[in-house]
Amino acid sequence: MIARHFGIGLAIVFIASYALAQGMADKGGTDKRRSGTQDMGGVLQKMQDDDTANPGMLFVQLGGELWGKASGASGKSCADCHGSVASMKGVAARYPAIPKGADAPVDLEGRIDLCRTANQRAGSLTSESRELLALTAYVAHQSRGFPITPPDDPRLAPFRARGEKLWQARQGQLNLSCAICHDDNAGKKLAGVTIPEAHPTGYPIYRLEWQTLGSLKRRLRNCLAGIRAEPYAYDAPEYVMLDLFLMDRARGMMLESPGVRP
Amino acid sequence: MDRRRFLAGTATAIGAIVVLPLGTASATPEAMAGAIRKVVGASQVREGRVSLDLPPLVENGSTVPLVVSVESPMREADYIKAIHVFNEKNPQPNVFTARLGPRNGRAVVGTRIKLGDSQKIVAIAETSGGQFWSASADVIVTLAACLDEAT
Amino acid sequence: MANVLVNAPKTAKRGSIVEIKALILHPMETGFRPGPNGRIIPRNIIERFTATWNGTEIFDMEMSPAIAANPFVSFFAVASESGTVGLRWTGDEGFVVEERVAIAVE
Amino acid sequence: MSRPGLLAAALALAAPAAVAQQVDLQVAPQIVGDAIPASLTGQPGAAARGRAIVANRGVGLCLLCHSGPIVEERFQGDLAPNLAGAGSRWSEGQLRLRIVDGSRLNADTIMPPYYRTSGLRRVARNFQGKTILSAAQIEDVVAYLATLKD
Repeated sequence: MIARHFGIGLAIVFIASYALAQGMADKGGTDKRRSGTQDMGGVLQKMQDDDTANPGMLFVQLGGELWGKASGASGKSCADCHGSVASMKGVAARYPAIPKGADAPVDLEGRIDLCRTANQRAGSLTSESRELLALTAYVAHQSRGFPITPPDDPRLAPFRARGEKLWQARQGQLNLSCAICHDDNAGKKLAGVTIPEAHPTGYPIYRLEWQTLGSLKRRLRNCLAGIRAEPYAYDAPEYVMLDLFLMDRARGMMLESPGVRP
Repeated sequence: MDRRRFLAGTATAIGAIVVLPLGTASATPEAMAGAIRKVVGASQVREGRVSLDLPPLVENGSTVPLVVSVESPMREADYIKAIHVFNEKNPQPNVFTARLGPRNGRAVVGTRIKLGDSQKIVAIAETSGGQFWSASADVIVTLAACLDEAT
Repeated sequence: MANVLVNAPKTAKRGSIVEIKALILHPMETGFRPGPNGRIIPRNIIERFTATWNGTEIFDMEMSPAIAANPFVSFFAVASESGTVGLRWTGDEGFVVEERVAIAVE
Repeated sequence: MSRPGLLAAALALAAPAAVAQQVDLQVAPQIVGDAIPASLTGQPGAAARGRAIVANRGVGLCLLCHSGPIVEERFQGDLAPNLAGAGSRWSEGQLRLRIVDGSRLNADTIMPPYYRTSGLRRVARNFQGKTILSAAQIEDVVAYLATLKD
């Protein structure tokens, strides 16, 4: 019974803190946006919130090990330059962003890989590899509870605008756009599954359907396959543009990484 | 969106295990009854003392939390020595068997299971005195386990 | 690259009952699923999870392919004496992982 | 509202690219008003086969968005009108056009075009040049929906 009470207590604390956080983000009290978490059953919400039950935390832990491990020709680890991972607080809430000296935005995975190739002088990590997901989860976890705050960089505007166009564009054999489902029909049932508003609050997410952790890119590819559209190449800039648009659309909402989703 | 195709794939896979020396081709209510009989032998199984905590409706069958709790003093003279869980529609009827004793203090086991479809789950507890108690629960699965989408 | 998350109290009152929760990274491949090439992906599961308290076995669980990927197990134990809780997962393809946590009993 | 020649021309243009449904694409549906009165195959469809197509989420896809009087299929969608009574609301010809290409009646419809291969963007490689359903399948679905009277 102690455990059960503890669990209920945790859930109450979570719901309360969540409501508080959302309330703070919503100064006018009119924000009706819903994180995917709010569309899940209580069981999955509890799984996400309990760090000893959230399977995404296995990857966060693994990311912690990698953080301290020297890699590449530099012989340095992430920790050698950045110190404690606490230095990463709030970072995930600001990505995608344009790195110094570059002229196009990268997502958080891209930024980590850039650090790896340019600074550690190590090999690039493959999309969806355990290492890249683990490091991303470790960094993103530091921003849990932070409001999404896209940077005020005017250079991002055209990329974000292209992301919005992609979001609105019909494609695939089924001739559907992201917006048709996730803007116009969110909250309704697609074959019994509630269509979420698609806010990128929990990435990387532990998706039960995947039975592992995955990135927003993987999630976008799933939707593209669903409407029978050709997925963009793994290194395509379209994913970053969509990410930029979605993060702006979710501005002020709280990060929950690592999220659990059905 | 093309989940049925994968379901069909799963069905083929279930068919394929007929050639494996596993004894059961796929779990059915009958196969589950057979698996339970193997555990309990000729003993009577009574309903009660066991509570099986599963969400009645799950969004995805790949990871379904389950807790079995059994009323027991968990003392040398009287304890739960095993908890068995069965299902009727996965490829095989056995889910897990946990062995416990007085050192546990409490006859409670939690884990997460896969459900290939909406189905009935049965938990059976075996007491140190050789009695069997059971509980069952029906779970509706919106999305079955073992599916995948092209990624 | 085994990865385990164990949750157990660091201290406990003598005679109290504590909960131990453990998560381990493992695909729990059922052996019933076809892969991208249409062939069945070979079974690769954890078959057994065992817990000891100062070397004495206190809990054991036989797993099947129906246990979800990245298995989670929770159980209880009487905090009888200070010591080490040993957790051990064994399975297909020679999988063996051991983890220890210390619990101080006051 | 109806531009029958355009759809026919579009389908004819798309035909050479098609493989699986090539035969179907030689069919040029004739739109009259808000309907395609004639069967795409020249034959009536079979309602029982149509029901199976509607019920199959990987083939007809219908129950992903619509609910319908198919009791054995749980978890039906609610994005789109219930299929019950479709046969009272629409004639066979009206149903046929709504399935073939509902955008001919409402450019903003979310109903996918089941019998069109032109004007689609970024179609996945394995579906390129193919229609969602064949002409014969559409006739079966039309025959089934026509039986759904209130």
